[in-house]
Amino acid sequence: MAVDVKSGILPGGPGEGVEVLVSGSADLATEEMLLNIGPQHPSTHGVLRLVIALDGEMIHSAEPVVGYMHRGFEKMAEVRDYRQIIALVNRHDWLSAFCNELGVVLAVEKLMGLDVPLRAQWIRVMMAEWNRILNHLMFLGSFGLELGAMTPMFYAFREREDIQELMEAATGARLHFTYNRIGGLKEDLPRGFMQHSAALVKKIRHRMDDYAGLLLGNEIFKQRTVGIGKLPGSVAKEFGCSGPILQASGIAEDSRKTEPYLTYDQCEFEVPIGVQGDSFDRFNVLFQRVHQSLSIIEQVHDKMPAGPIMPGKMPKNIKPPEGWIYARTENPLGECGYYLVSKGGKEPWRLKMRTPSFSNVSMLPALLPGNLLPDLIAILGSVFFVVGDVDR
Amino acid sequence: MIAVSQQIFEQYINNVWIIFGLKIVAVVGLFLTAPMVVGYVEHKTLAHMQARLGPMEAGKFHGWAQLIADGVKFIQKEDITPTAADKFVFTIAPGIVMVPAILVFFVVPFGPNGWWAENLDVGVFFALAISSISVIGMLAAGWSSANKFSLIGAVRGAAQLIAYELPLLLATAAVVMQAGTLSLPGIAAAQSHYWYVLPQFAGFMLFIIASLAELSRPPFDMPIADSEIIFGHMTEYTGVKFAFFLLTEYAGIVSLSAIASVLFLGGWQPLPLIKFVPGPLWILGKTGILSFIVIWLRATYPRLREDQLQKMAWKYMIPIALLDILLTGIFKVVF
Amino acid sequence: MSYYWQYGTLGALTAVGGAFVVIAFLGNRLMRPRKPRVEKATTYECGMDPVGEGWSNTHIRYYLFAFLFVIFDVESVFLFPWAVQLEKLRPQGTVLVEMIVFIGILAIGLLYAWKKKVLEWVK
Amino acid sequence: MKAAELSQHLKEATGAIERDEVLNEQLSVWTTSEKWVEVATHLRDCGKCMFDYFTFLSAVDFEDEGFEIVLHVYSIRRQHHINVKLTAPRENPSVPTLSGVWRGANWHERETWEMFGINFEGHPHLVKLYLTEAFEGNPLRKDFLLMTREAKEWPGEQEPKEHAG
Repeated sequence: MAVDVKSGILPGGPGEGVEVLVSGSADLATEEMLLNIGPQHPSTHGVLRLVIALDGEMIHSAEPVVGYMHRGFEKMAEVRDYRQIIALVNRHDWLSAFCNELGVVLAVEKLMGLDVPLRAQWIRVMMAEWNRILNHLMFLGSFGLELGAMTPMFYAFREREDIQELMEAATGARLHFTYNRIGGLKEDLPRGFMQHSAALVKKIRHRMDDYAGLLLGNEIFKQRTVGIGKLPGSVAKEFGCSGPILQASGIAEDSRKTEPYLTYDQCEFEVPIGVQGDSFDRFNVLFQRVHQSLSIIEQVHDKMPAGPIMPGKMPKNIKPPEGWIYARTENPLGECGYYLVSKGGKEPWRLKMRTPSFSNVSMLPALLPGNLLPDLIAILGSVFFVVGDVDR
Repeated sequence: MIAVSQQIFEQYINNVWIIFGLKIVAVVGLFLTAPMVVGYVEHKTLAHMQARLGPMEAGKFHGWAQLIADGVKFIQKEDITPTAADKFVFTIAPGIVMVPAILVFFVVPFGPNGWWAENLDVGVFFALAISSISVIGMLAAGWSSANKFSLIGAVRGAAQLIAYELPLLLATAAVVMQAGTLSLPGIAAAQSHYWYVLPQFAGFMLFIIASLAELSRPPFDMPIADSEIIFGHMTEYTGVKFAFFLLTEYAGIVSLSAIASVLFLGGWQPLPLIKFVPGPLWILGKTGILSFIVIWLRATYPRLREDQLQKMAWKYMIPIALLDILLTGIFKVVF
Repeated sequence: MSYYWQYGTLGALTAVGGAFVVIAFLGNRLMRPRKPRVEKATTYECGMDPVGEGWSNTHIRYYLFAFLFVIFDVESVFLFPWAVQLEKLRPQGTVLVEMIVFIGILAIGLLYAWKKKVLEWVK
Repeated sequence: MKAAELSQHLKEATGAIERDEVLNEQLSVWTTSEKWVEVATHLRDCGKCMFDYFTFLSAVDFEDEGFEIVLHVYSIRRQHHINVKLTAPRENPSVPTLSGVWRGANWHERETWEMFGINFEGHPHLVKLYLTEAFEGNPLRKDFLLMTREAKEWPGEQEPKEHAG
């Protein structure tokens, strides 16, 4: 019995009731086994579901089923004013809340032609980079856990705790920062923040050696990841994969570099790229990105100007002029873009969220077939995604 | 006074039936306590290696009673048998897994001069044979659950048996050649001059690696890989049946560490200069160190893939083991 | 006599082990709550209703390893009596050469399997 | 390539560009559904365009003016963006699929289909992505009302000064 998964057998979930095509003959020696990985599975980071057809442990086809976390953010954005949208968008990718806010704020500011004070821009760069490290640490840890090494996860949370403490000092929140405002920031940095931040950069840089020792330098880790799930750059581009996944496939695309926003053009950093786009490269790129972010933060410490954090004169109600704009930022997980259509009201007419995880996950059916079940986990863990970011 | 106690000893304790009973109680008692100790040490060791505290509440002092609390909890848990499962096999599978784990302790010597339940003259052979019966229980559990993850786990467990059993046997065979006996106390006694880890270092490494695979411990925990197949053959088990599997795992760590320390680390034989420490403490210490290494590996390594284990076993471990036997034979005959 | 004692004790221990299992199950039966629900007893498949059944004819990719394993496992059974008696049998050199030939044949078998690419997982 | 140049090039090469507009330094071109796939293929294959990176595809509901379908692609090689737009009627909107041009369009079109009810002709697997099969309506259409908003005024409607009081 062979079951055609492409036709979509999705009982009990979104898409239930789709017809199942059953074909093939009964005298086959082995049969394909249809298996649900997720939504309640230890290694799908939430409620992603994969319907996979297995022959033994070989994957014949895989179809992601999303929508368990669909919250209708795009519809909600149409009935909220711009201040509220800042608090709304930092929720779809909860691991990179600050970077999400940044995208919306940049879009609105550009549409309105607002000039953001320099200090606010530099603080935004610093916070975005801290947020990037916060996000990457999560995946550095969880990828190890998925391959059976449990220690990196705990180390990652130890470091995340430190960073969250730092960001909490400035923003007052640990997960959904809501620190951006249209035109600037909620408030200035607290006293002693820069010293705290500088000390933490040294600490994290030192502790990154732990991960290098436990994972990157580990022979078994290499055995499990090198050459597994090779993603050619052309396929990655076609599916719109971005961030570490695109870079691991050898394409140095990073909007901080190619289309600098904020003050990234005044920072020196490199875009790490991989060679063959396998799981190891993806992990390695993620690892190197943390080091690049740390170096950016150090540069921010040196270059931070004094000054206001909000423009002197701001309209009471934010009403961007009629028009449309696409603003992209390099989020921790890849290109996060907001396509904003305004009709001059205090609410956007349409806010399309182009999230990195959505494109990354949509690529999975092309990448997974032909791999073994244990490799599925090694691939899934290295195609970094957050389910909330897929479903929005 | 001494005379009286000696009289009592001869009258009661020396009675064969009492000794018979004591042996059984001792083995079962050991089976129930040793895994608890190893389990607790694992909790705490992993916790401290991972920059956290581990159990701290149960029993006030550093959570020493955590596993007892766990045991009490397990026995109070609802017992769920899936509707789709083969109920009879599903129920007896934990028993099939656990009873052999008790029997292994039967032949392990814990010191010189009778610190063992029985000195079987095929001791090593018995220990290795009986400990691989657990795999049958594992297969039974995985198959009877009618769960895809369990089935994959059981199939992986069987594949694992194929990979580790031969290196384990061949490494042991080299030690047997050197000692000229199959009895575990005999092998320990034969190491009075030097420990076999020196001439049989390759065998020792093979034995440890193969034991890890037999125990399904990281880096060879593919049959229960929790991030891939939930918990392998144990996925559908709850309550006391699940506890049996866990108990077996930790008992296995103790028994295989003890056997390895008898085969390669001289059993109760002391190191020079500190000979005043009694034999049983030596063997417990060596077992403890080996168990600690097993736990340590869990904090350090990711897991391999099943085909990588096969490749490693057939392309490296078995040829090395055969070479080891050959060299040991030549060594024995020439010297 | 000691032989019977030894294996008698072993038999008794097996029985005690079995009894321990039964007692634990009975104890569990006395202490556990019992609230059966249909959902509780369904097969776990990541929170979804299972697709197909768990007992499918899966492709076991290492069956060739299993054949090899049987051959070598039997060999190792032969190895043990020889290993024990190595020192007692005379002339030792001949005994050793005999075993080398025996192991050699098997080693060549393994080498042959290796060359035939049997030691790869069937894709 | 600069926006004006690119637009000029497209007009000459495809002859299917109805109008173009540059807003906030971003180029938009409008085409028709007949030429939709042809324009997309040209964008991908032409040596001057080289739009190899599929960013997103979605739609905007302009009520009486119909739906505007937006395709945004980017060229990593040439480092330029383009919005290709298309106005579809409100009744039975239908557009040819682009999933044969960029495979990434597959999911984006599925999402647009269920959210706006815009049909994509020739799509290989047009089933709902997020919503359950039983769900009725197309949530991102402007005539799909948010029930909670209809039932109760949202406190967020307050103006900034009202917060103080």
